[in-house]
Amino acid sequence: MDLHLDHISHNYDGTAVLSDIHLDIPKGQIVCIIGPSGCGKSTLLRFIGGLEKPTEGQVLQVGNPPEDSLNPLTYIFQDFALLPWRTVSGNVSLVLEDHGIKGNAADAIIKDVLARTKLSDFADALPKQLSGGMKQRVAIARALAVRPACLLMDEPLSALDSQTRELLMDDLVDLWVRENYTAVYVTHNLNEAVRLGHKVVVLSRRPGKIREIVEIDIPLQDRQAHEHLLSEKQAHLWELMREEAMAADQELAHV
Amino acid sequence: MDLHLDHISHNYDGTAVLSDIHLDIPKGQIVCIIGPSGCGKSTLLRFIGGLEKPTEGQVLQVGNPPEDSLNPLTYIFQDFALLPWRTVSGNVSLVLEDHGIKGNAADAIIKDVLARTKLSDFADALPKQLSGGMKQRVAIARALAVRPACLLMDEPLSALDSQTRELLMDDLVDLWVRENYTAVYVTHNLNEAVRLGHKVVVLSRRPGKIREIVEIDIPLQDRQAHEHLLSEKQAHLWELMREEAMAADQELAHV
Amino acid sequence: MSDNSLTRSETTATQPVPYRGGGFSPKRARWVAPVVFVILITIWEGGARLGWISPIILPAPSEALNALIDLYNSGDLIRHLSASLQRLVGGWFFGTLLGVAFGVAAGLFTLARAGIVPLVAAIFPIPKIALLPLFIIWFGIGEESKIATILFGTFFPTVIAVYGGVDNVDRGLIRMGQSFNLSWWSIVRKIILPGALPAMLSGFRISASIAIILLVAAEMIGAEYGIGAYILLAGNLMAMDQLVAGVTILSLMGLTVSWIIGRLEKILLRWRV
Amino acid sequence: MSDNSLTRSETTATQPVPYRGGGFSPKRARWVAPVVFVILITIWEGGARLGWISPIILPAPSEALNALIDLYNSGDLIRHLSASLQRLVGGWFFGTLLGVAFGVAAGLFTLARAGIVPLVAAIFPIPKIALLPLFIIWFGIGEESKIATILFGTFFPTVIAVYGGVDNVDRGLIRMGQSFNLSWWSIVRKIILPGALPAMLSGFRISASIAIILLVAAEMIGAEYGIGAYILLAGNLMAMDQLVAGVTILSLMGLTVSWIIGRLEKILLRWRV
Amino acid sequence: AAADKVTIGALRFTSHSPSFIAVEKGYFKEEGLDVELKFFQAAQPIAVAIASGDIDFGVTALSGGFYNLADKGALKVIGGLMSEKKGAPGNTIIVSNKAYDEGVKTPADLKGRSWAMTQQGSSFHYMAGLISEANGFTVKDMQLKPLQKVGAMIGALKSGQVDGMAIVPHIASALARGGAVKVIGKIQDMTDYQVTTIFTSTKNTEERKDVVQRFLKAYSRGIADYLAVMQDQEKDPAATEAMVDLIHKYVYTDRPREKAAPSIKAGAVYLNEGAALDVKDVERQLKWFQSQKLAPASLTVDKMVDASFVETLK
Ligand SMILES: Nc1ncnc2c1ncn2[C@@H]1O[C@H](COP(=O)(O)OP(=O)(O)OP(=O)(O)O)[C@@H](O)[C@H]1O
Ligand SMILES: Nc1ncnc2c1ncn2[C@@H]1O[C@H](COP(=O)(O)OP(=O)(O)OP(=O)(O)O)[C@@H](O)[C@H]1O
Ligand SMILES: [Mg+2]
Ligand SMILES: [Mg+2]
Repeated sequence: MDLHLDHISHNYDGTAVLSDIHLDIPKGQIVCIIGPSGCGKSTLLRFIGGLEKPTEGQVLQVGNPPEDSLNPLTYIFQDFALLPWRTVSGNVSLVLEDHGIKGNAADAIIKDVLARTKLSDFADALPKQLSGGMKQRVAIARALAVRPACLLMDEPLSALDSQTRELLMDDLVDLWVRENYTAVYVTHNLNEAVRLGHKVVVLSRRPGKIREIVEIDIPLQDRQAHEHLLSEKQAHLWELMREEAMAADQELAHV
Repeated sequence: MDLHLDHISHNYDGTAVLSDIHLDIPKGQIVCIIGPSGCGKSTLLRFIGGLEKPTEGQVLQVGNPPEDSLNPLTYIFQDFALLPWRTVSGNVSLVLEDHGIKGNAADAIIKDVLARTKLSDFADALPKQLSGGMKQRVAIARALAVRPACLLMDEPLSALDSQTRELLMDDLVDLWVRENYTAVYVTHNLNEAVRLGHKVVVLSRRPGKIREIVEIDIPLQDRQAHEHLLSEKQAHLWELMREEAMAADQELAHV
Repeated sequence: MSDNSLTRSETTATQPVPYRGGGFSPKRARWVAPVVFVILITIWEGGARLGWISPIILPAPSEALNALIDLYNSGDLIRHLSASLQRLVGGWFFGTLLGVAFGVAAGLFTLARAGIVPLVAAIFPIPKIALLPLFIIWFGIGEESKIATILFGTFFPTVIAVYGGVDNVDRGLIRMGQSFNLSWWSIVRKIILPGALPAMLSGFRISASIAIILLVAAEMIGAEYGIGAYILLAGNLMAMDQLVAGVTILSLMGLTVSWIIGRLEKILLRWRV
Repeated sequence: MSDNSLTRSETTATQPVPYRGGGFSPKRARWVAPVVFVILITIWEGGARLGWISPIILPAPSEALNALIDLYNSGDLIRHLSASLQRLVGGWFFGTLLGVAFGVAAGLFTLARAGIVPLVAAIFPIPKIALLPLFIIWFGIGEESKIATILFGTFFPTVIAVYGGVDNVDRGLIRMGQSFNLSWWSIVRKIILPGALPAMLSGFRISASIAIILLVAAEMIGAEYGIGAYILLAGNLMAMDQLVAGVTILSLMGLTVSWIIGRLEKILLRWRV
Repeated sequence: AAADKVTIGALRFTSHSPSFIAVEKGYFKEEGLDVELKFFQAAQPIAVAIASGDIDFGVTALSGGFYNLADKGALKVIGGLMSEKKGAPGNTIIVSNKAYDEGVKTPADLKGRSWAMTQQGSSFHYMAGLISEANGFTVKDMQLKPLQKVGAMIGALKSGQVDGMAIVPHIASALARGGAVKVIGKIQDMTDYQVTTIFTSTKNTEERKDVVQRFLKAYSRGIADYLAVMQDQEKDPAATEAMVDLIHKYVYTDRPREKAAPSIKAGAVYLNEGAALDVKDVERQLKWFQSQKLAPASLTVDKMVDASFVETLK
């Protein structure tokens, strides 16, 4: 199943937030979206997952999602969005219950996804006992449990410290190498974008327009070895972004 | 004025947090402290600034602070610690009022520090109207207003997105080049450490011990040009840290 | 699944992603409240006129309105109101003053907290009407006992709100103040008090409501004038129209106070996100 | 400045950095509360014995204790307590049930909110004693009117607490639920209600206190037994020892309820940071 | 036939003794009435409860609330009970020591003085009216202090915060004996006064006439027993003690018998034989309340009283 963003524009109460976004998200690729604060990245991701509707244009899914996918479009949130009153396994089972998967069937899935995210030992821990990195791993486990056709990630690592980020990025790469998932990955961090993205979409400052789409052809698993090339890509992206970022940073919020 | 950490150990309610930290912080240098979560970095910084007392050992100031320094040891906090009910200039004047600096004298200082942090246009804005980067700039302006002998920074950039972080790091470098301040800079981010530190102190996981002190001889202003060398230093630091970071990340919090 | 081929007419199924957001965020709808009130009052009036609601049970709103107009015309409304307002303001002011002082102390000092908090917990739940006989003996039957009743009623919730507020002041800001060598008094004045202001204001909202509720209890003791005395007399005479009129006045007083505090919050807490 | 040369004896001044932290964080001191109570009661008893406090003004604690013992020995204590507890539990339970239902509705639906919130704001500040004549006529003089008084008193604060709690449920969690295609009812049950639980429990704390306070008012209406009736009678007879004994029982009831809710919070809100 | 069920609203006062006697001695049962006593803390709710149909009979002083309910057609006075009659025990006027020292020695001196009462429109308020009218001033010349409760009134008088009040004789004499207050007169010296009346719902007077009749018959027997024993307690000490025992089942129950007995004995007041009603005085009271705007102007004696059940006093 591919996704196709068909000339999407949006405004909130008259303020234009996104303008004419036209984009393909092919199966099996990670598409990174970068752009300065407030340019509409999160909004765009909400459109893709059907949580909100754009003023103009639409998001199309091309082809049917795999039969066994319980929730084709699945989010991973920046703040993890775990239910603090449920244990790790309870948080995973939450998303299975509504599909009528309970008891042994659920246990099997939960066991599997916790193992894949190295959380087997923490099935009964409450979120408050976990470090940030572990919490995000739980969120990933929960997402894997519904066998998504496409992962929608909104700055999944930005609430983590840089060492944990480093570790989780490796996990995401490993996972992709094994499972070849499709993903839209919103981030502020150019380093993450060049480490994870097959395609990096650069948005301009609000109203967000597509400024450039940078393709990175190096296979994910080999990127550590091509540090120099990645540095160059990153420097190029920073060139594109620098002024926009400065301008966005100097804006007074209207509160 | 140099600072000298004299065999500092500490425990909280019986849990050892820091163990035998012996360290010199020479005038005019930026000393970065890195280490996994919970290893006692923030605690150590609180000792240096006199906000808390270690169970053993002491922090000594060697030599007198400059005459004109209002507050020799001055913090910059991760969460900015701005009074939300005061404007930008009000937040700066807060730290002058108790030294009896008011009226024109205060205005002159405030004008000066806001200009140095590129905030002149925002003197009357409230914190809630500012982006994270600007808020941290206000905190820096406030710190500069008391002419510190040594800046104590606890992950000053970690609440910011990576683009803003990039911009502020440049600001800190510029400032150091102009003013040659002394600083202790606690961070999780190895990239920040190699970009800003003259000395990088690597702490082990809790109880924090000094594992290694890495010196970086390249002048701050030239570091961008020595990307490769920095990458190497960073990779070395990551080697030192990786396992500790993983172990720290997997620990269950006792809450 | 669906085969409506859109812009890209291929053999593969193409369809918009399903929408599943929205909801769970009630909007403001300012028009509803007046409509609800008008409907309720109309039903009530109609019910009374058609005899569905017996006049012993509830007078028609129009009768209550007449009672209110009578009260106004007799000139007593002003006398009742001013008597009650003086007691309210006096009791509330001193209760608040004391409450803030004790609350700040409980928020700052270990000993004060350990002493004040359990005392408040023990005394707060005592109904003030139960204490009226004591109040008569302690404070007499003049204005003092009425003011004391209201003072007593406002003191305790204020203490609770204020020490909660002080507790919730970001310790990071206090540490910041210390790190800049601010004096203890500067920290209290410039950081703790403004930081506790939101909690204090919402405490005032509660204490003012309680003060209004206690008017009736306070004016049980030898009050000739006052909205509470008016309500008591009406209840006593089984004059339901006057009772409803008096209760309406209390209710309006509550709304007014809440509006005033709302304005204050808008102005004083402009800095809040 | 100081020249005490420490480990490194040089000519430059070497001194520890000045300490400027600490304070502003009252600790728990469990021993203080009992001590305060003991001291207060001792002073009170001593004052009464030495004649500083006239027995008309305040009876000695020992007299109040005697009254309490008399009450217990007469067997009436159990009768009063059980009568009051039945009313409390009944009124509080139904008031809470209704309050939670209306509060959740106000927290979720635009129309419900716009209708309920202003009504609550208008009716909450009405003192329940003013409404007693109405309650008698509506609910008679049996248990119904007493339970209704307490129900009425608990309903409004519960509505306010619950809709505030629902409002404060992290919208991110709700959006998460929607993004996993949870049904509306699942979201309410598994996300909104547990998320609002902390606010609900602290609302229960308030509503339970109010229920206890209202016991006296409720038992003004034709109650033969009940702690409130006992206090009223004591007030009527100016029997200060019994009055203080009755008030002490109410106060203990308040402390018990607050302790129970504290336990509940510990158990049900284990997940809180 | 099954007994008719009736409920009586009662207060735990000695003046309600006829109800207790009639219950205990089975007079109601003999009339085929299955009586339930329902106890209240105050008289006003009894009137409300009768208006709402929760109970059938009550005894109360005529107060503002009663007039209002009567005006709505809910209640009817059907008999008289306690009366102020020269020579019989009755409400006593007492003043604080302070006021006494300042020269308040007769009821006439109460002009300009403060007067404690429970509430406006209560019988205490009316007594202030009686005093003032009998002494050539009006009630406006007294400072009336509503204090809600008799206990609060006594407290305020003892501590000198109010100057005067009226109270049942046994409490007055107990207080005077303790030296806390001074007795300066009796209400009965002013005028005759029908203090309390027996009343029921209008519906009962219309639809259950014979139940009302039987009730009053049994009640009168209770009154007669009470008067026979308690008006002259020395005559038959054994009967007196038995009567005290009976009453103690209902009044001062929380005190032991020996502490309660003196109060019960001292509290014997005068009750109208045969529950006779002083309609003239009821009319006088109504007029006074109406003049004070404490009773609705539209109310008339005919609307309020159903005098067909008992004898009326001249
Ligand atoms: N529900 C909403 N109602 C009104 N305005 C909104 C809403 N959500 C977002 N906005 C505004 O739309 C703009 C884009 O918001 P969005 O969160 O998509 O930006 P973003 O690119 O994700 O920013 P960031 O990098 O800070 O996360 C912002 O100006 C924001 O204030
Ligand atoms: N006031 C305190 N009382 C008790 N324990 C504390 C206190 N402050 C910190 N600790 C504990 O001491 C240890 C070190 O804390 P500290 O905040 O110094 O770590 P850190 O290195 O700054 O961690 P991070 O990287 O997460 O900021 C932690 O285990 C923490 O839980
Ligand atoms: Mg975003
Ligand atoms: Mg830290």
